[in-house]
Amino acid sequence: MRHSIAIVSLVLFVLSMALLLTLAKQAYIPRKEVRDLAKIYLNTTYNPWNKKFTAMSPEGVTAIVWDYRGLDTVFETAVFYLAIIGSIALARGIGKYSKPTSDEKKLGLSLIVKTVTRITTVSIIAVAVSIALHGHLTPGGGFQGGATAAVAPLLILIAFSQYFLLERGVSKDLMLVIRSLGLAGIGLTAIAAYFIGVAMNKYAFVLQNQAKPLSEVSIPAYIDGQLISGTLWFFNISEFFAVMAGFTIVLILLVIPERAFKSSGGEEK
Amino acid sequence: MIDPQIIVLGMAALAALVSVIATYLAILEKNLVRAVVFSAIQSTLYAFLYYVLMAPDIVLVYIPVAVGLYPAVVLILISKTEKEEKV
Amino acid sequence: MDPAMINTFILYIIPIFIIAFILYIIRALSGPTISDQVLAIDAMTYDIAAFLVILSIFFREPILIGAAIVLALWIYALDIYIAKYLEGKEMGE
Amino acid sequence: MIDLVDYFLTLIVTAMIVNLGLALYGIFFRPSMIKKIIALTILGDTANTFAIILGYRRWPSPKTPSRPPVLVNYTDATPDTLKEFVGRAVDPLPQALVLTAIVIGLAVTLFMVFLTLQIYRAYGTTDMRKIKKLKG
Amino acid sequence: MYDILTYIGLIMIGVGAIADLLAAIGMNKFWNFYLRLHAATIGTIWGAFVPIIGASLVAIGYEALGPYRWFMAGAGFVTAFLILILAPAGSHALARATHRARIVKVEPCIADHIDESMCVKKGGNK
Repeated sequence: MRHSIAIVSLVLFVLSMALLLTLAKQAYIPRKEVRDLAKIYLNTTYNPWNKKFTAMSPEGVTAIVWDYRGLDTVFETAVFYLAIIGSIALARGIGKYSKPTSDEKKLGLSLIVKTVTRITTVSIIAVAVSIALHGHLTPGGGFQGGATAAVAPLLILIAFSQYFLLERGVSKDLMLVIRSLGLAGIGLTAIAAYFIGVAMNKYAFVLQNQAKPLSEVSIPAYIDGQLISGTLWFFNISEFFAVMAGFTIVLILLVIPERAFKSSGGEEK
Repeated sequence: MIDPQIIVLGMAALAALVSVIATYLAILEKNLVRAVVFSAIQSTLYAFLYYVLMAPDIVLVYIPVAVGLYPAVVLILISKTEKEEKV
Repeated sequence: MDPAMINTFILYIIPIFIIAFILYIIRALSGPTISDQVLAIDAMTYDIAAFLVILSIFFREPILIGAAIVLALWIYALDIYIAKYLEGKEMGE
Repeated sequence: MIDLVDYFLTLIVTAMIVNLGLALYGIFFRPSMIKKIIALTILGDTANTFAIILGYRRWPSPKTPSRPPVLVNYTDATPDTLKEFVGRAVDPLPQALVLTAIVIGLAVTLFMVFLTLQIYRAYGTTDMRKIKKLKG
Repeated sequence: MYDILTYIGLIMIGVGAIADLLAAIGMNKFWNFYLRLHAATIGTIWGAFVPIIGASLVAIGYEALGPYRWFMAGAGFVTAFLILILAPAGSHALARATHRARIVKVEPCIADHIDESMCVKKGGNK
């Protein structure tokens, strides 16, 4: 192999450097204790005995993402939205293109792969939805479910063809509508507690989940005996649709064949 | 009896060490498709590392992104443009 | 059965999996063609998925098992991409 | 005699630092834009791994591993289970920050892929040295 | 009752680990892509499917996990089923694409009905 000497020296460098740092006690070593801030988060994430500060979600990460640090996540969603908008803007100027007139069976991969992909796509969507809906109880949430679900259209695009998706109505415009609905859902959930507070003539905050010391408004944590953790469940569903639709738009735009660009007057190479 | 923590963290250290090799080959490889494959190896090892470091949320979001979407997107880009890097 | 005995058994199983993992990774890094590499990654990842299920028993954390499902699903996607690329058609058709 | 647990944790950190250096080399000194994108993804993942290591905690005792920040048996939770959970769970804050960072990193990478594609359509190359010499 | 399930599960995990080791040795010992496909089959079905089923059986008998052990066993069976259908389809797609793109020649070959020029007969012109 060409690189073998470099690889061996690299590995030896890492091993000896780690040994040196360990002997000198210079590297960062995690301790047996976590920081005090983390203790506060862990103590209050699901704590029915401390109603004033809890987020009522057994999942610490989702509680931080959508409750303690909710405003950060809303702005991060905005960054994500702008990056997708930038991609769509860059992909403009593509002319009309038609399906190749050759046989339908020539498109995509072999029959075995197509059949397995049909089964797999269903299970991918099922896994993604379960990840998103249980995001406040088990590991998962809107981002995880959305990123998982975005692989299903990509598999279809590659194993079948993009015409398979387009003929079944999954187009860029439909995905834009779903995406806007998801973003609107995030916005509505964020100001829900505030509107309830206005209606009940009480103080309430934007992005509030459970009751806080200064405001007694709280979104119900249990519906029909099932724990939904207030706003977290709605945030997860909305984020699931926004992320999934956003990635699907970009992937549909990305696999447009090159002759579409050439037919719209692009430079010939 | 050997301490189980040593074995578990030893696996993580092994994964990190192999990921260095995979990264090196991904950066230095001239054939871009092979670079993507090396990058996929590195992603799988990182996912294992996150699992051992007790971050199941990160594993769930990292595997679809780094194994499912990155290679596909970069491979589509390569198939539309150039497949060799000329140094 | 005693949980400590199960954990001891798993501790003896782990080195076998690690040796197999190292052998797979040698092939995955050095395979002469891209197909060899992807095949080795394939086998290696299913190996890791099985390993994750066993580790979640070892840690006694049932929720960690979700990672194994996701890992088993997505490595199939990598196969499909590489196969599509090697067939030499436009990726979307 | 060195502590093996210390050594392995330091080894992970050192390997990540070397990965960071390799990715930076790829970003700055490799000519192809596609290679730069691959290196950028590796850089982002490595930076996220640092955050995860920052939130890790060692096992409280050899029999009880540290656990993810998810309370499992929430239906019959008592103050004792909560105390045990706080004593064993890792730090959830870095994980929450990394979670959004990964998804946004993917969106930004998609944007850069589109950018590279348009550059290739307009100029017929993805080599940075040739693109630098082009005018108009 | 649960003890028997645990013993069966542990035996399956052990068998899976040894099969995995054999498959990994084969992956390095065979000299050709089409031969390595055999090793990959052993590694995915015996080396991944069997230990996951075994781990699920162990989880059913694991009283310390509480009600979550049913969740764990169900997720394990789903994973095993997915591997059972996905691994062969993936290696099929890879092998078909490799053969069509003419990357690797079929080396110990008796007859190749898809493409005769890919066949390298023993003692033939090299």
